[in-house]
Amino acid sequence: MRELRSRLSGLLGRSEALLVALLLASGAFGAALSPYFLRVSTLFDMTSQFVEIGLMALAMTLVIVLGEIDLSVASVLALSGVVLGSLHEAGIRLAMGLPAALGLGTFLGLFNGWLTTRLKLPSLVVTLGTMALYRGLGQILLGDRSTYGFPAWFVSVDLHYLPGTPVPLPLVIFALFAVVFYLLLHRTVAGRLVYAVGNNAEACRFSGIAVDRVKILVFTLSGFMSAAAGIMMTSRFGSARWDMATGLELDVITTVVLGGTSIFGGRGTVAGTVLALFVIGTLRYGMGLANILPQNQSVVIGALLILSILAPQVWTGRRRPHLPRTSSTT
Amino acid sequence: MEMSPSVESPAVRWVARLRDLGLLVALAVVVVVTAFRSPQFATAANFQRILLDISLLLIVATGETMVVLTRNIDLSVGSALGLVGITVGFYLKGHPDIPTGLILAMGIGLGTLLGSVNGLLVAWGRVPAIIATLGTLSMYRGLVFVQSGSQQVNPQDLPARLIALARPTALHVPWMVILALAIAVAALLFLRFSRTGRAMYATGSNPMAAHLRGIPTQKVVFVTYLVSGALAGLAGILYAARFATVNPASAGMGFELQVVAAVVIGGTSILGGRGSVVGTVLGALLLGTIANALAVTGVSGFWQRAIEGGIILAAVSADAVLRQHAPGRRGEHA
Amino acid sequence: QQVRIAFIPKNLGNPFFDAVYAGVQRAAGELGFSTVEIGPPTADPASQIPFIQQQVAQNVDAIILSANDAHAVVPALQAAMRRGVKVVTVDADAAPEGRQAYIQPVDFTKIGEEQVKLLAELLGGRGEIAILSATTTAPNQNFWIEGMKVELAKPEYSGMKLVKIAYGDDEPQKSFRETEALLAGYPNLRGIIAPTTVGIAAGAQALETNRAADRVQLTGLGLPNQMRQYVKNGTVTAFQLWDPSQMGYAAVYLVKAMVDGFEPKPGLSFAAGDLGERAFGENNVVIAGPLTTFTAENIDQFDF
Amino acid sequence: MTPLSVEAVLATRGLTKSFSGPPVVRDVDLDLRPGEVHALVGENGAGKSTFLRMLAGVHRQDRGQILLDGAPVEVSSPSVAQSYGLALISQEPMLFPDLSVAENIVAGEYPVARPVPWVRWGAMYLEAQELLESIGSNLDARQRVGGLSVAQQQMVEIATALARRARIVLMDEPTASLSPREVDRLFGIVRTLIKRGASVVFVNHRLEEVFTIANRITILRDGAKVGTFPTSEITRDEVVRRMVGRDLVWLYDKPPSQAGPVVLEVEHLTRRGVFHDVSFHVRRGEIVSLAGLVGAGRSEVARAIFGVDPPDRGTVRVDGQPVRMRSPREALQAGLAYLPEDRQHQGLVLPLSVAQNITLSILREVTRLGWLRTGAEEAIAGRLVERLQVKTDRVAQPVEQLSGGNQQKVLVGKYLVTHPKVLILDEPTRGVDIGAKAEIHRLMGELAQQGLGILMISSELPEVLAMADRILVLREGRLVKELSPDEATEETVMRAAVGALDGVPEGTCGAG
Ligand SMILES: Nc1ncnc2c1ncn2[C@@H]1O[C@H](COP(=O)(O)OP(=O)(O)OP(=O)(O)O)[C@@H](O)[C@H]1O
Ligand SMILES: Nc1ncnc2c1ncn2[C@@H]1O[C@H](COP(=O)(O)OP(=O)(O)OP(=O)(O)O)[C@@H](O)[C@H]1O
Ligand SMILES: [Mg+2]
Ligand SMILES: [Mg+2]
Repeated sequence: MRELRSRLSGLLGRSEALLVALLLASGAFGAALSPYFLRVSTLFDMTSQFVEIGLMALAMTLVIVLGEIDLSVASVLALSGVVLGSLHEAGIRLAMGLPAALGLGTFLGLFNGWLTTRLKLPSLVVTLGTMALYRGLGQILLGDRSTYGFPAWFVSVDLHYLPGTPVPLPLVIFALFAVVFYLLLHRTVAGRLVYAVGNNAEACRFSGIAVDRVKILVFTLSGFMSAAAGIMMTSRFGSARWDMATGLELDVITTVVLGGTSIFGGRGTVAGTVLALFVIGTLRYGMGLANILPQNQSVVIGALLILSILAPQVWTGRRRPHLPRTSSTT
Repeated sequence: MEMSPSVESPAVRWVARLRDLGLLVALAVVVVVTAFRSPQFATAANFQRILLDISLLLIVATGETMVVLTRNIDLSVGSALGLVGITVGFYLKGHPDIPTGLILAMGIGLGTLLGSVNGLLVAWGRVPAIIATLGTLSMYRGLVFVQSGSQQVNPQDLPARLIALARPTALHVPWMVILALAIAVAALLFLRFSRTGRAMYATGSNPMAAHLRGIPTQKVVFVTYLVSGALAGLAGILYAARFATVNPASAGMGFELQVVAAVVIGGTSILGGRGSVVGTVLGALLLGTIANALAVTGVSGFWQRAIEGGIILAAVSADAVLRQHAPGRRGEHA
Repeated sequence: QQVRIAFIPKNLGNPFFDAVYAGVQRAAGELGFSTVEIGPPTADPASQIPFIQQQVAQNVDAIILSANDAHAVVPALQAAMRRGVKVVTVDADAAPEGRQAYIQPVDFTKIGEEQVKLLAELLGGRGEIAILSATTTAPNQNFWIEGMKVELAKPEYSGMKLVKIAYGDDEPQKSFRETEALLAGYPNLRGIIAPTTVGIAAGAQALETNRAADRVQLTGLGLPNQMRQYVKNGTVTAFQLWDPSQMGYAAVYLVKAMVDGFEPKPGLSFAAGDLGERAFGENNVVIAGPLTTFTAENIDQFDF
Repeated sequence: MTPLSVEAVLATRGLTKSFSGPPVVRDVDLDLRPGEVHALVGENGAGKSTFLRMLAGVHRQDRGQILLDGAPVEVSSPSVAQSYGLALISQEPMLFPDLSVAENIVAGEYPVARPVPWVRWGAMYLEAQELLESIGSNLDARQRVGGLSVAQQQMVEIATALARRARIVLMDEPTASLSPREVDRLFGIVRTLIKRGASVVFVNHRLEEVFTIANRITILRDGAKVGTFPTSEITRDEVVRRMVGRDLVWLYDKPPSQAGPVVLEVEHLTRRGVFHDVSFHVRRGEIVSLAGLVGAGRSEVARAIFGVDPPDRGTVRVDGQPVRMRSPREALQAGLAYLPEDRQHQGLVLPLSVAQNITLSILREVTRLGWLRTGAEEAIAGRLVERLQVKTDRVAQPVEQLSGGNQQKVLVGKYLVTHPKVLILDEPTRGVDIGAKAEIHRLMGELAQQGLGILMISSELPEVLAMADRILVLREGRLVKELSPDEATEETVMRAAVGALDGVPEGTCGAG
């Protein structure tokens, strides 16, 4: 895997090192912008605002390395939250509701994978449809209401800390998942299959790999992570509605591609995604503290996204034309 | 929808070229079912409304089709639409007497400029299209707010002649619709019969091979972004004409997803090289008809989104199934 | 040290909240406070939370907020109050445990009634009517719609029939399309109430485009600046609103009182600058002012 | 440096290129005379393709000069090369899968109308069809290229180069997957080209072909030129010795095999429009060869057996057990392995490393509880790389950086490690050099002796004759002949492949 990563950096002209540098730079930028930035407790607290994106981005990294995309993540998040809330309203204990919500998200992911592989349709099209469908189901279920009134232990997970530290619980959960995904993608046979299928699904089929099964599993995983994010967000808000996390799928994808994952599949790392998540989070937090409007923040994030690719090229002065890899002829 | 014909007889080939059959079937089902449920649906006035609704989508999706054919994507179209709409809208506040033609030209010009940024980044900057246009998506939207100071353009700021573009003409068809159809037909002919159009297919089908054949792939990609930007700019003006309001937070917000949806539902491959404007027209028509049908039949607002998603899935599934069983096509090789 | 107030509207770029903020600034100018207006570009439920947290991290003294969702903001607001930040909601309330006081623009229980009365006048008391609302989730909208339904049930409105409630999501484009769908779907439609500033403006434009103004009466809650043209060219005869700046103005004076140690409680009252005394009702709700009806005669007296 | 000879149309002086390590083409001087067929030979990875790619503007040289008609030129891009009248037929077909054969042939130079330059589709199809016929292919010009066999794609590539009317044609192993009839046609075309005044550089590992067509031979070894020799003044053995740098036993003499019980039985296999009622069997320890012309349906039969494209009718049994032919996975589990002919798309995952490619089908063996054991993986790969003499820096090198022949060796290695009962090899030595080819043949012999049944598809008749215990000839999707080694000669096989009557039928391509 070390090879792959060095190749990745060679090909895209950037690496995790660049992202680390960016992270430091955005930290310095934030500190320069606002005197309130370098306060340890708030610095840790801010992570809770993007941990849900991070959870989904971890799974999305696998999805995109596989050469697919999942636009329905934010809708799965919302529907899981809504179902959790509805079950709770119906008097079902959270001890049952939580696994049910997770199970539902997992199933929704499975459905995405099943449709994609069965119909041999691009996942972009399939998840464009389920994106509307899943969110619509949440809307049918809950209508215009929001559900709230969860037990106190469940609400505000972001205000619980690792004992004796300023580290909020969501960050801990994310870190655990990040490690799991790192091992999964870079150390296990499952990860190898994801890379192989993402690079050449046809050759994998000839090698006796159950390509469709790999795809379905990864979509299922994405559904699971979205549901986990949905539970976390519901806890954070103490309530759930059908329209929570609207448009978040774009943030998730932005994070993954800034992290160096190729949208054409076959390349990408978990470390890149994690770093990119913190780069964007730090920047947004710093600018937010300086009362820079979110739309102006967007200009900065957009420029960063482009510069992160452009700058290293100018730096190394490479002149070879960038050509996406050739497609399969069969 | 592939332009390259296959081995079979002309008749079979013709049917195969109507690969959009599945979409047509889906469209027909939506129309018939809705017509039965609501007497107001199948009226001339309502069809005119559908056409007006999709013409914005169609114009932008036509440009997007070209971009996608070259194995790229333009996610900035919604923001570009908003930016052009706001910029020209604010300009018109102070200059109410500008001829409509000039206003359209301004929109196209500004849009082309925005498109050229994408084109430069992708073609010569070698920034992957999704990253470049995700970036400009954010940047252009940010500029919309900066440009407008978060204020919106109100109906009284816009010349009546501009707004008249979205009104029925003597022929009962608004200019906007005529314009959209003309653009689609022009793009269709361009893609089928011009060398640059064919180069777009070649570039998307195998960029490396196109480069080795001496096809100026960078120029080709650049041109597609120019076209996409120009059409998004034009749509920005027409948006102002249709809604008489340009709000920085909502003009074109999320529009890129609808546009990409129309293109891919229309059968253009996101891996490039395969697809056509005919498919895109059908895709846009399907999306527009679904939205209209849901509104007209008085389906509860709570159900609309789920039904819309369900219909899209059903339509593309029907399409995929029909395609897999189409004559002369081997599913395994698709 | 100067008192710092953050105003968080539902979304930026909304002329209504610009008017509220104008009131905030006027009061802050009188009191020597500093203010900032910051918020999300679109009015979705969770989007205000980061702004609340960022303002708390900056140690502001008070947050004035119009809530996109009554419940989602509660944990963040409670955390803010625990850190000593004063929290006052305006226009759209958060759940009572999430704020110390709420300034209601007018008596909301009256809005449904007043709107139905106005439309009945315009229609001569008969015909099919529809409502064009914002999002399906907006609490104010739903409260007012409830009020309208109750009012319509009264015998004097037996000639009027509510045929449809449409949702334009406070997006001009969607509202426009929904209005057109109403026109198409209900040929006998005589009146539309759009109790949302975005909805009524888009609705007016749709009436004008479809040349339906002589058939259908549109009214609702709108901003004079946005509606002026339609009132003048006869597309819209009359609509209503309160003066949004009064809410902002009163809120800042309430913050001042609270910073000085005042604890809002039902029955108590505070001095709201040149608005005079304002009293707290149940749940610490304060009503800022009356509802105004705008017509071609008076509209030029207003600029917001 | 060699002094410049006046009559050279194309010359290189000191041409050098390196990628990341040491140069892979080093100080190469070469003169191409007008009207000459100049063969370029060398072991896999010697630098032949890299050399041609520099001439064609695909790579830029690090050092050295390219001269056209004696004048130095900068070939900075493929389009510049084209404007100089250079055309490259590349080793791996570079085509547009979504476009028709005709568009592939003319792409970039469409016939257009005047004064408005719109593409004249009718004229384009007509032109392309004529061109195809002139090279003896009856591919339909309107057919989509995606889905063509490698050999058919190679024919399209050749037609493309012809359509350019190039002055200098660079052919990188154009015959690697062609059968004798197509090779003959190609040589006919080359001679026509020469008559028209063009010159040809010709890369090939099949020395008999080199000696048939070339005027002169340039030998490369490890990127450096060993020498240029007129074909008449050098022998094959001499060429091989100079290529390898030492004496080499480059012919594998297969011992007669001991056939055991039947391991693979194929009955009435039919796929409409492609092949019909194909029945045969393979015994343990036996090497059976499937011969035929390009497009006869050999690969199709193999793919059907392996479950890639399920057949319409027929059964396949391994050790008497029926195989459900629905996916390659099931076929593998039943003990079948299939080495596909299209290594770039079906065989290898190019961006992955040599080791990762080799273990792709046997991941189970290098995993413990889902954990990858990279050490075990590299050990397996290391052994194969050594055995097959894959020229690679390290087993962790991405396969896409290997030369074509070395990629093929990795592919062979990948299938040798799967321990199947029946191994189907589709053009196993395509593009492989003589030494490695002998090694692959030796391996095949060993596997057969261990009791494997081997079904080999090859377009190279000498290979078929040397290796096969039985030869099955396929023509237009039907098994027309079975030959024992005693009966088989190049002539009997070819006669069966083209049709018993000598009026060679013109419809042997594109079974569909
Ligand atoms: N892109 C690349 N990156 C790194 N090394 C490369 C690259 N392309 C080729 N090489 C190396 O250059 C050497 C020469 O390769 P080349 O393809 O020219 O060989 P060849 O003579 O054509 O061999 P073959 O007969 O197998 O086709 C090989 O060792 C190969 O590994
Ligand atoms: N109906 C069809 N539609 C599209 N392509 C087809 C069809 N039938 C056959 N082909 C293609 O034509 C090719 C000819 O068959 P095949 O490859 O089996 O011949 P072969 O004898 O192995 O010759 P080759 O040397 O070309 O591999 C196949 O690769 C297949 O992809
Ligand atoms: Mg080579
Ligand atoms: Mg073959």
